[in-house]
Amino acid sequence: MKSGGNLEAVLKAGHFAITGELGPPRGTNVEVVMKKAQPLKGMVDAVNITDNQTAVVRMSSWATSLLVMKEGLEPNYQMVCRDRNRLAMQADILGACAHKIPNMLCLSGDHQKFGDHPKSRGVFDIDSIQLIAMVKKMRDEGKFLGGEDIDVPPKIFIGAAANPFGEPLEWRVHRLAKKVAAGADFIQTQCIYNMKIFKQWIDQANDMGLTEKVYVLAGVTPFKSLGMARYMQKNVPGMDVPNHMIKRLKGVLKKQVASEGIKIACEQIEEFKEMQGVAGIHLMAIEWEHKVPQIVEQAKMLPRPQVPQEPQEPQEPQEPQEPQEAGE
Amino acid sequence: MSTPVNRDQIKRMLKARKSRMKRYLSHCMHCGVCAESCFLYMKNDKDPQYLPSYKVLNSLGKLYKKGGRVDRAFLLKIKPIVWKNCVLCRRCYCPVGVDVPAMIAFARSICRSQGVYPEETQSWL
Amino acid sequence: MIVGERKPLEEIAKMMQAYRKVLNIGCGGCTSMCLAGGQKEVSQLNRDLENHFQDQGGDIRIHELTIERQCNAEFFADLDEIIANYDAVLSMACGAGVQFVADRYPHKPVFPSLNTTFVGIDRDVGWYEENCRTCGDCVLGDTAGICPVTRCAKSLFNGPCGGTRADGTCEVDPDTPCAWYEIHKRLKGQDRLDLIMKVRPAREWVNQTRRSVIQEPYKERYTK
Amino acid sequence: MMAQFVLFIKGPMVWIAFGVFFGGLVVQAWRFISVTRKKDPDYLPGAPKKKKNKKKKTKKTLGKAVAKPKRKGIMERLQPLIRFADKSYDNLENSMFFTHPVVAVVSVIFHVFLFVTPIFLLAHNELFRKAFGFSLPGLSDRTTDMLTIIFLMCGAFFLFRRIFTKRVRAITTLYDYLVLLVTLTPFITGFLAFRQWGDYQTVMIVHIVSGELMLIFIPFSKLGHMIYFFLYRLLIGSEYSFGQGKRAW
Repeated sequence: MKSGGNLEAVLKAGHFAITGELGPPRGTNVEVVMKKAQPLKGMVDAVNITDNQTAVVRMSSWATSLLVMKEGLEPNYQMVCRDRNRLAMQADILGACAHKIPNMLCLSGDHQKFGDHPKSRGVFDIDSIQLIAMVKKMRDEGKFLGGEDIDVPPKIFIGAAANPFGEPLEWRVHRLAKKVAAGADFIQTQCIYNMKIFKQWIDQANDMGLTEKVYVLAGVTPFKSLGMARYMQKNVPGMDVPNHMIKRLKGVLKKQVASEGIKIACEQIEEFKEMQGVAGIHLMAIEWEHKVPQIVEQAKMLPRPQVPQEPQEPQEPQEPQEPQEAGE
Repeated sequence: MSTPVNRDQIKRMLKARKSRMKRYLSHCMHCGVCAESCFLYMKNDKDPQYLPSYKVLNSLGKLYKKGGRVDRAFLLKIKPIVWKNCVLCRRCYCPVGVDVPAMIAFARSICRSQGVYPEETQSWL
Repeated sequence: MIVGERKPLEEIAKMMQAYRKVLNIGCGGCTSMCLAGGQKEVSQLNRDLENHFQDQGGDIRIHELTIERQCNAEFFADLDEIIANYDAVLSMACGAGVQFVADRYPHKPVFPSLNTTFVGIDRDVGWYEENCRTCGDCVLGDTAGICPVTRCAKSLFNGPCGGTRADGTCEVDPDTPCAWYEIHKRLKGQDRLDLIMKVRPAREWVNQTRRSVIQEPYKERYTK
Repeated sequence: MMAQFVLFIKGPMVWIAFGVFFGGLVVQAWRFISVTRKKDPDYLPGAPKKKKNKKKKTKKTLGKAVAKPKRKGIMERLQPLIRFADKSYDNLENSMFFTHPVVAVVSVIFHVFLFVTPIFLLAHNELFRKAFGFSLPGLSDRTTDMLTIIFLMCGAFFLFRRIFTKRVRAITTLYDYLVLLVTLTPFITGFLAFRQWGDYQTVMIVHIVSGELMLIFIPFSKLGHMIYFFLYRLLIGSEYSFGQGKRAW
């Protein structure tokens, strides 16, 4: 085991994993975190804690991760390259691991111009792939990026993001390969709507043997409304929303759009389950955390598997275990 | 320096740009209006040597007039004109649109092709 | 002026080894002025490369051409005529010039032979110093004409850090004067210390994405 | 013999002169176009043309600077000119009118009168009416006489400038005096002919011949700036162009 975390155990055991997402509050309001975490409990194997998502200042990802862990959820600590240099990154990684945060997602980060401090100085000391390599070096070689030894290296399950839809399309799978080569253990993809292109991408990844080396979690975001679908189609770079999905949402009564969105997501999940090379899904129910139980239920992904943990260190506190009884 | 210049090469170069450069030369009214637009002219006490039209007429103009039949001494003579007296800032104003910097740049190319160019930093400044 | 330095010969040779006919383009602008990429340096580099490949064994022909400036299409005519004869292009311009050459000839591999180092001044012949990082929001008016972004190792905006040495040099490099020590000294001499007594708030960094400038009288011509 | 020559210069030669004049202007305009080129929207004139997919047309090289190759209406095209006039006072401070007010004013008068005087001269218009059956409105003899005198004074000014101004003398050649002579002779002789000074017949012959020579001379000499000036100002992209500057050298 690389981290001793639940997500790793679930994936390693060959179960179809599910991860959720939780955005930290814009303030010190712990209640909000608890409220968002509550419905995710027992529904997901780990939950991504975003790091100043869309370059808007929020509670730091590691701090929110600790709060979520107290609630009994396993966090997936996100780190972007925009806000800190390699010193701060390594320091935060050590801190996170000291608190037994088992997973980490390495990202470049949205540009600061999109956020609430557009004229801040972007750090981008290293990029996401260099970050992955750095974490791997810390974990596997026990060395800092600068080459010095680490006194008790961190244990972490390294995640990375992938977008199969950005141009140049043909190069996207090679970028995945680079992330795998750098040391990623699992991949969470951008929200997938265009199943055809995703299929091509995952097939390429299968052919290149990438999916044997890395767990790919397919990104799923249910449409909350027609407006959201249209916005994503037009305004979100690297997002590919096919017209037939928009048509399908248009075809139902306004009241039923949300449930139709969930239905679409569940159909997608069914497809992903059958798809070779897909190890699970990453469910990004943006500001819709309370709907997660319904979606997971409807997608027939309950109950979540209980994988016995390999014993780590004796003083290890109770890892966020699923409250559910019995395996599959 | 006494190495002979490659006149054929100079002639070839002159010929290649002839249509444009000849037009410029033939349309320069020798009116002197370009003077004030040249900061070097202004800063050097309005010395006519720094007049943009003076610079082209006495470098590229002479090259064309002589049909490329020039020697190294000639190129060395125009060297300070095209390098020291002009910095190619491209701000010169010509009422009839003669592109002075293009001509100076071309004269520089010709000099360069014969190994005539400033080598010491001092000569730039 | 933009100041550059030649890359190590091995690095340049490594970039060139896949090519047979190479054109090394010098720039008559800034890199000539800083003695890094003018006609003389082009000849020198070509000689060095030829010697290198002679020793290493390699069939390469490197020609040279210096144009007045590689950052302005106006001066590319000579190059346009002969570019087709070459497999690859080596440019001795600054990074801007190299990119302009590469943009102009998208089908030719273009390589830099300089490291573009900084925007600076001539300290003496062959000796240059960085004076500007083109941050795009100049504060020199408040800092006695001494740039804290460039000349303070930490780019501090509100005075020196605690590390200034007794002789007024920077903690990072004992040969570099502390920018804020100098700013203080100069402003004190001018009796303008009030300029740096107020807290300067966090600045707006504008050099985060590629910038382009259209001078005011040309706004109408290029934008709408 | 002499009579035949006079007949020739009064008849066919006029037509030849005008033919050469207008034909030459067209040729010069064409040559101007041929030595200039359209500015590439990407400002990469030497780059091989890519097949452009209209939909995916990206504005890369200059960022926003290359956006909008929008077609403009005539009023929009004239905008720069109008604005130029609006702001002309600011512009003037840096222009010839402030740096060299005398040269600027004399140049304007010289060039305007160079056209106005012969075109609106009554005697010329009489000839014009004989040839085409209609004529332009003519100025009175007194007026044209005044214009001629002023014009000649301007010419004298240029001559003195050539001789006595250091920087102009530095670039003056014999050719410049010749050009000035060619320009001034028809006016001098016309002036003499009007006063009936000297031998009228000779003066008239010189007047006609020099006028015809000038017409022939214009397109193929420095005087070609007559058309060049406008082509340059309206077409070439430069700091001083009046138009959009869609062409480059």
